[in-house]
Amino acid sequence: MQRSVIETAASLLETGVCTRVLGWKTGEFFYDVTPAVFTSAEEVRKDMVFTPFCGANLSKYLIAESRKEGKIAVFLKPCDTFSFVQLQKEHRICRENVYAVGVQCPGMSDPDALKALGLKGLTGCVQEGDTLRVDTLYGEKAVPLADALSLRCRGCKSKRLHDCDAIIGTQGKDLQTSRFAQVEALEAMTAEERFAFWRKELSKCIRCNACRNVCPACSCETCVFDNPDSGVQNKAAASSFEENLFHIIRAFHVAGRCTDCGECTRVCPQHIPLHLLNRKLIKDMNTLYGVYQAGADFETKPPMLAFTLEDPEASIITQGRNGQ
Amino acid sequence: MKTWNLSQLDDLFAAIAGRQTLYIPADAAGQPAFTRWEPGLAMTRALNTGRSAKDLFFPQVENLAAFQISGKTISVSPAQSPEEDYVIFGVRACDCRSFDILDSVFLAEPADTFYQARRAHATVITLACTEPEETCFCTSLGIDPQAPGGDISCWMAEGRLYLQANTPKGEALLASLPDLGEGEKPETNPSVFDKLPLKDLDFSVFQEKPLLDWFNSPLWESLSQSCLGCGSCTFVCPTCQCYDVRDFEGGGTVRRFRCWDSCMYSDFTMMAHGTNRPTQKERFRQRFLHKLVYHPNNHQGQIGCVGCGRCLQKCPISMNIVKVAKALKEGSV
Amino acid sequence: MQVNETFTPTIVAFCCNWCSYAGADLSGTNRLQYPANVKIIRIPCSCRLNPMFILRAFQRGADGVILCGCHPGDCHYTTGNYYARRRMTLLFSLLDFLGIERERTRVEWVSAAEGAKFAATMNDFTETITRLGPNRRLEDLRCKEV
Amino acid sequence: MQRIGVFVCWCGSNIAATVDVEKVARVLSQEPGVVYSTDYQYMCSQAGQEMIQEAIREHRLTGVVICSCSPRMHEATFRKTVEKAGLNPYLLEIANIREHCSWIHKDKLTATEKAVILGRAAIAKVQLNAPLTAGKSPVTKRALVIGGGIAGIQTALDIAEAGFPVDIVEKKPTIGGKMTQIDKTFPTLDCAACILTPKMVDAAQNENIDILSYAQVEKIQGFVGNFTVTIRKKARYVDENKCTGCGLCTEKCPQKKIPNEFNLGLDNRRAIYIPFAQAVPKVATIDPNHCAMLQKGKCGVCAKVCTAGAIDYKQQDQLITREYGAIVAATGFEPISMDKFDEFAYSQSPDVVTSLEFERLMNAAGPTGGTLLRPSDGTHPHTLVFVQCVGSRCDGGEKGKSYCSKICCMYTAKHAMLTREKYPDTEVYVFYIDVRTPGKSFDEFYRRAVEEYGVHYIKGMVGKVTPQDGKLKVQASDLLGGRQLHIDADMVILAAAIEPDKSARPLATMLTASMDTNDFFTEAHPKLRPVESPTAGVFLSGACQGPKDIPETVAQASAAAAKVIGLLVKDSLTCNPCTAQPDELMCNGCSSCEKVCPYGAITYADKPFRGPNRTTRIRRVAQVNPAVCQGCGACTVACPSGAMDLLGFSNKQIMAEVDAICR
Repeated sequence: MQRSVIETAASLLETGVCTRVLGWKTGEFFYDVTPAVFTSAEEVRKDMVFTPFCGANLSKYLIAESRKEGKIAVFLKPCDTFSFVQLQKEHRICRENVYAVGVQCPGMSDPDALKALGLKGLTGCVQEGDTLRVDTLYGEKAVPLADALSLRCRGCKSKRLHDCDAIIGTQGKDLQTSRFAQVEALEAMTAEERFAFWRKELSKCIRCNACRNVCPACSCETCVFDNPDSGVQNKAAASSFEENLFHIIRAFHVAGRCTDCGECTRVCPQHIPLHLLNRKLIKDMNTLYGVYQAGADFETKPPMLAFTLEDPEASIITQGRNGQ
Repeated sequence: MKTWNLSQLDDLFAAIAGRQTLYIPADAAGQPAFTRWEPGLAMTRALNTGRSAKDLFFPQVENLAAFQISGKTISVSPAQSPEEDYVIFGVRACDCRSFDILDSVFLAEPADTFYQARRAHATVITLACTEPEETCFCTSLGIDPQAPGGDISCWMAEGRLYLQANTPKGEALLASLPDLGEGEKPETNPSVFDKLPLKDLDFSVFQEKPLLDWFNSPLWESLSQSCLGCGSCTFVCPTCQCYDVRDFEGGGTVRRFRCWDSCMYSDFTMMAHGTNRPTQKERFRQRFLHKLVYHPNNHQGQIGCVGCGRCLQKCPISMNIVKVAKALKEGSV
Repeated sequence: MQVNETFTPTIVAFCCNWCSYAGADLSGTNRLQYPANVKIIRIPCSCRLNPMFILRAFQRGADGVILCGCHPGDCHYTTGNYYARRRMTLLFSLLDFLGIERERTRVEWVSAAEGAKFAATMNDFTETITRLGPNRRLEDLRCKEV
Repeated sequence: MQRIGVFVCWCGSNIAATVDVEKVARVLSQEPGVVYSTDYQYMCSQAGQEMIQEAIREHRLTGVVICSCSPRMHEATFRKTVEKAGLNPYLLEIANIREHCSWIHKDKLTATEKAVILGRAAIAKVQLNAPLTAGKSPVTKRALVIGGGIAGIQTALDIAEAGFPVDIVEKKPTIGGKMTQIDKTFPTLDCAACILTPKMVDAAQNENIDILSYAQVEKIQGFVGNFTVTIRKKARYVDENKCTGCGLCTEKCPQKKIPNEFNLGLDNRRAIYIPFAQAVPKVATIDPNHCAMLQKGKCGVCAKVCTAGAIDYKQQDQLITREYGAIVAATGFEPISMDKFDEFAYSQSPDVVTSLEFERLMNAAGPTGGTLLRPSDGTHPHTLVFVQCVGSRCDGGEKGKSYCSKICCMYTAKHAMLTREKYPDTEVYVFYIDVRTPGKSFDEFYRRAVEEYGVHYIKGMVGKVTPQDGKLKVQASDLLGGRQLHIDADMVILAAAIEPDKSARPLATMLTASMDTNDFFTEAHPKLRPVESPTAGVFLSGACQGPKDIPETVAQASAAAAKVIGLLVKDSLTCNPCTAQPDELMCNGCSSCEKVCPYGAITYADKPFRGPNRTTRIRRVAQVNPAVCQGCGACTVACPSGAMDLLGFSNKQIMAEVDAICR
């Protein structure tokens, strides 16, 4: 896979299909790849990688990159293509300047997942079938690939590549997953338990804005939280209320636009499961207004910008629906 | 050297907490952080906390003053500086060095009274490292992770904790703990430090060339290209010290507080005319040149980085000071 | 400290200009009583209600927030309340998910002719909030007196 | 610095009996920004208003708060008051301390406390009020009527009579619509053509009316008072100005076997045709799909016989762009397709017909010259079965419509009655779910059909119709008799449900007018504004808004015309200044706001913005047309970046009120 990604990228540049390639660049370690724009086949062959640690969703970079001169080729995993389509739906990407290469994805691994398994001092990693052989400062460890998977990949919703000009690997299908299991588990708790759960999680928030800045849906010119005229501007969560406010409003603003790519949770330095807030809203919208997947097509109206005469009343929530 | 049985660490914590407030690195919702010790709170097994120890001297949010508004009259009440003594246990050598860097900024005249008060009231107990992560590079910044410093240095070896007071404050604290035993810590030779992949980083080159050479490097464009402009590197960094002062209008009371700010943010030092660092390239360059060039230039060569490796672990796009320093160095050859 | 018997909640009622505000006027015209804790804010349409306003109210000390608008199908702007319905449903669900008491928020459709319904709704809502006690989970302590 | 004046009204004892008005004025005088605060018996009285005006001048007030009755009562009054004193009328806020306070509370302490809080909220809001100016937009004094049926004709005639030019766009070669195909009208049984065709001629001859037949609307831009519409006039290959309508060409054309739409395919027409004798305009049209000359380049008979030289095989579609102040949708209805109703054997037997086809079979100008004959063999039918509600009042399912088509009960009674009258030897059965006859002389009409004409009305539905041995075996249930019926019928007539014309949906999109789930246009208010669309400047005429009969259609058509005239007599429109306003610097151009705007007030433009380092960035940003925006605020919440705000009810203003109340 890695070889065909690199060769495709190099040949796109060599044949002049594009002038730039947006991909992943190797780092100091096996896992710390950085999104990067490559302008020559040499650079691509030298530094570009496609490994199970290329979690970063590159679609958001296209907002700026697709407005520059010349065509840019971009490598997108299935879940990234949902963001790609959604951003186009919101007129944020100049599609004609983009050559989209879909890359089938085996599921991405995460150094944090390895560390959660108790591994320390990660220095190398080789994949052998379903096993990762991880070199550490304290010796070699074998880890089942499934255990190294990034949290978001454990509930992969689709392997389908949307709106690509070329595909590496095979076109995939939508998957039946239990991605709402954790949401359901929380719903089954009492309000007090849920409050305690979220207080514990959200009180970790340091308002670094990584979740917001990585989020393809959070692509506002100026976020309301940065806008001194919005009345809600704040730079730090100066009280527990503000910790809640930021994440409630963010979830609400991306409702119907969030493709559930899971980047927010991946990048959170404090390991807050932020995606659960978005998933909760996705689950609600699916149940209340019909199944909708943001970025799955160009036509369907997002549920928050639509209605039916028969929509349930808000009392379905306030008078108790989630069981008591 | 004082010593204590590690299996009874809780009793030592209880003894300290009986005299002063004690903070130890503990897991909170899966994330290690300096936490106020209470009976039952266990020390984290992680090497270091997610946020650095600077939080205890320079918290993310700190009230500076309050204004009461009643009708058309306003009364001002300044916030109280902390007056209570407290102990921080388990600070690693890297974080301990970061206090020197913060001191050089906050304690320079005019001293930041809030920071000063917290520093004065704190006793820092450091803890030597034995199991570094691959992202650790304090050794290449002249820090010895096995001789961590602070008011009291600690080592854990062969089931015992060894404590060595480095300052009068440290001695006073140890003296107040009469149950400590005496003993000499065994010599250890953890060869793992020699295997650290980043042990040979060399930052000296940044003082050897003129500032403008670094400033005008064409590499900033590509290095900053994928930066998201979030503040995670800044906020986990033990040496970042920028803050913003803001007012919160909460009805009858206006509270003036300061909170961390990040030079990576697009509205950092926003002025009436706009911002002087219009794109992420300038912001990105500011952060790294501040650590590598500006701070050392102004502080006798002291590099504004302690090699804790937090930014290596936390950056969403894995761009960090190591990559920047290496690229600049290579690019300058 | 406030005890429940003497607890008088602060309640914010957002009312659309065309139906519910007029309904509230009518309950005044008919001298139908409801507690003084309820304070009405006039907005042009229920769809003007930004979730931020609700959170703001809780932050500043409200114990309950209710939105009143035209009945579905009767919106002065034809479709506003349909959007409001979806938005509030999802917001309330999200608040519930965060463990905020779900009874603290409510949506009620009140027409300009339903003065009695307006008063009854406010009486019932106030009673619910009084029973629930002060808002603790979404309060901002900085808004309290020093 | 703000200089706010507070005026607390006693409203006689209405407020003062339960609210300590003096205290309210005193407490509010301590609020930041308040420089003057007073109370008075009747603020709305002339003396009260003068007091306010004087205070504005004397204290150089920048904002006024009046604590009084509901703003729904006197906001407009007080706006004028402050305006006369030189203050912008939108720098005024009302605190409703009567309906929302003094009238609902008994305890004076409580009510006073609440009045103070309501006053504070109004002060907090007025601090943030900005002077607003209602804009003006000019009105193009010309109307467009889309659809040339009886609804469109009536609307156009009424507008034209009032002196305004009006264009009718009709997609068919002639105006007249469905009514031209109808034989007699209920309940008076007068001939449809006799009452319609004079109106068609009137329309053609009225110098204020321009009929664009065989034409379609392609594009609509603009807003109330200022629409720009592009109309495609299809090539009819006949010069309308030269054609005399003599009809010679339609007799000589060799292409004879083309189903005649006007008679619903019950007979044939030529490739060049005039739909019917009274067509307006009475000019021939070439059907390009069947014309040998246009298809194969061989023939040219019509050109040879045309003495006027009107035939033009090279004619092209013509695009006409015109400006209008108002647009009326009058797109009418169509009977639904019978494809999904196999149980009635519509597609199997030509003797199963729809009611509209039956109209043609009874019509003197129809394919049979007015003699009722079975389409299959041309024989005289003896037993006729009428089935009502075919596709109407269907629950769920995709087969039919959930609504009642309204007209079927009456026209079926008419058909049954006319059949029995003309052919007393027939047996006529009508199967119905309910007979609905609300309307002037309607029930009497239906009862005559039953009582005087002996029509067999049977409550129940027909289950199946099977063609067999030249007969139609009708299986039905008689619900009142509690039995199954088997009738050997000669003809079965289906009262097909009606639905909006297919052209309505794309038109609604162009108009940004809303539609209901059945594709009927939605009214601005179902009771109070039934002939207006929620989109300003767009009006509804006839069955495009919902099923209706001819008198109702004509009534609504005239009502729509009255609304249009009311608009066109104005030289300019005053806009509501409390409109949405995007901050272009914040706008992402994501289109969320546009999607929730019920008025189509939001468009997008690519605009250059200054980027960092002296660069220029082209960005897509929302633009609100203040003449169209009604100020509901739906867009302000849909906007994730908070770029869209509502003047007069801005985010900050509402939050300031919240803060003041919760303090």
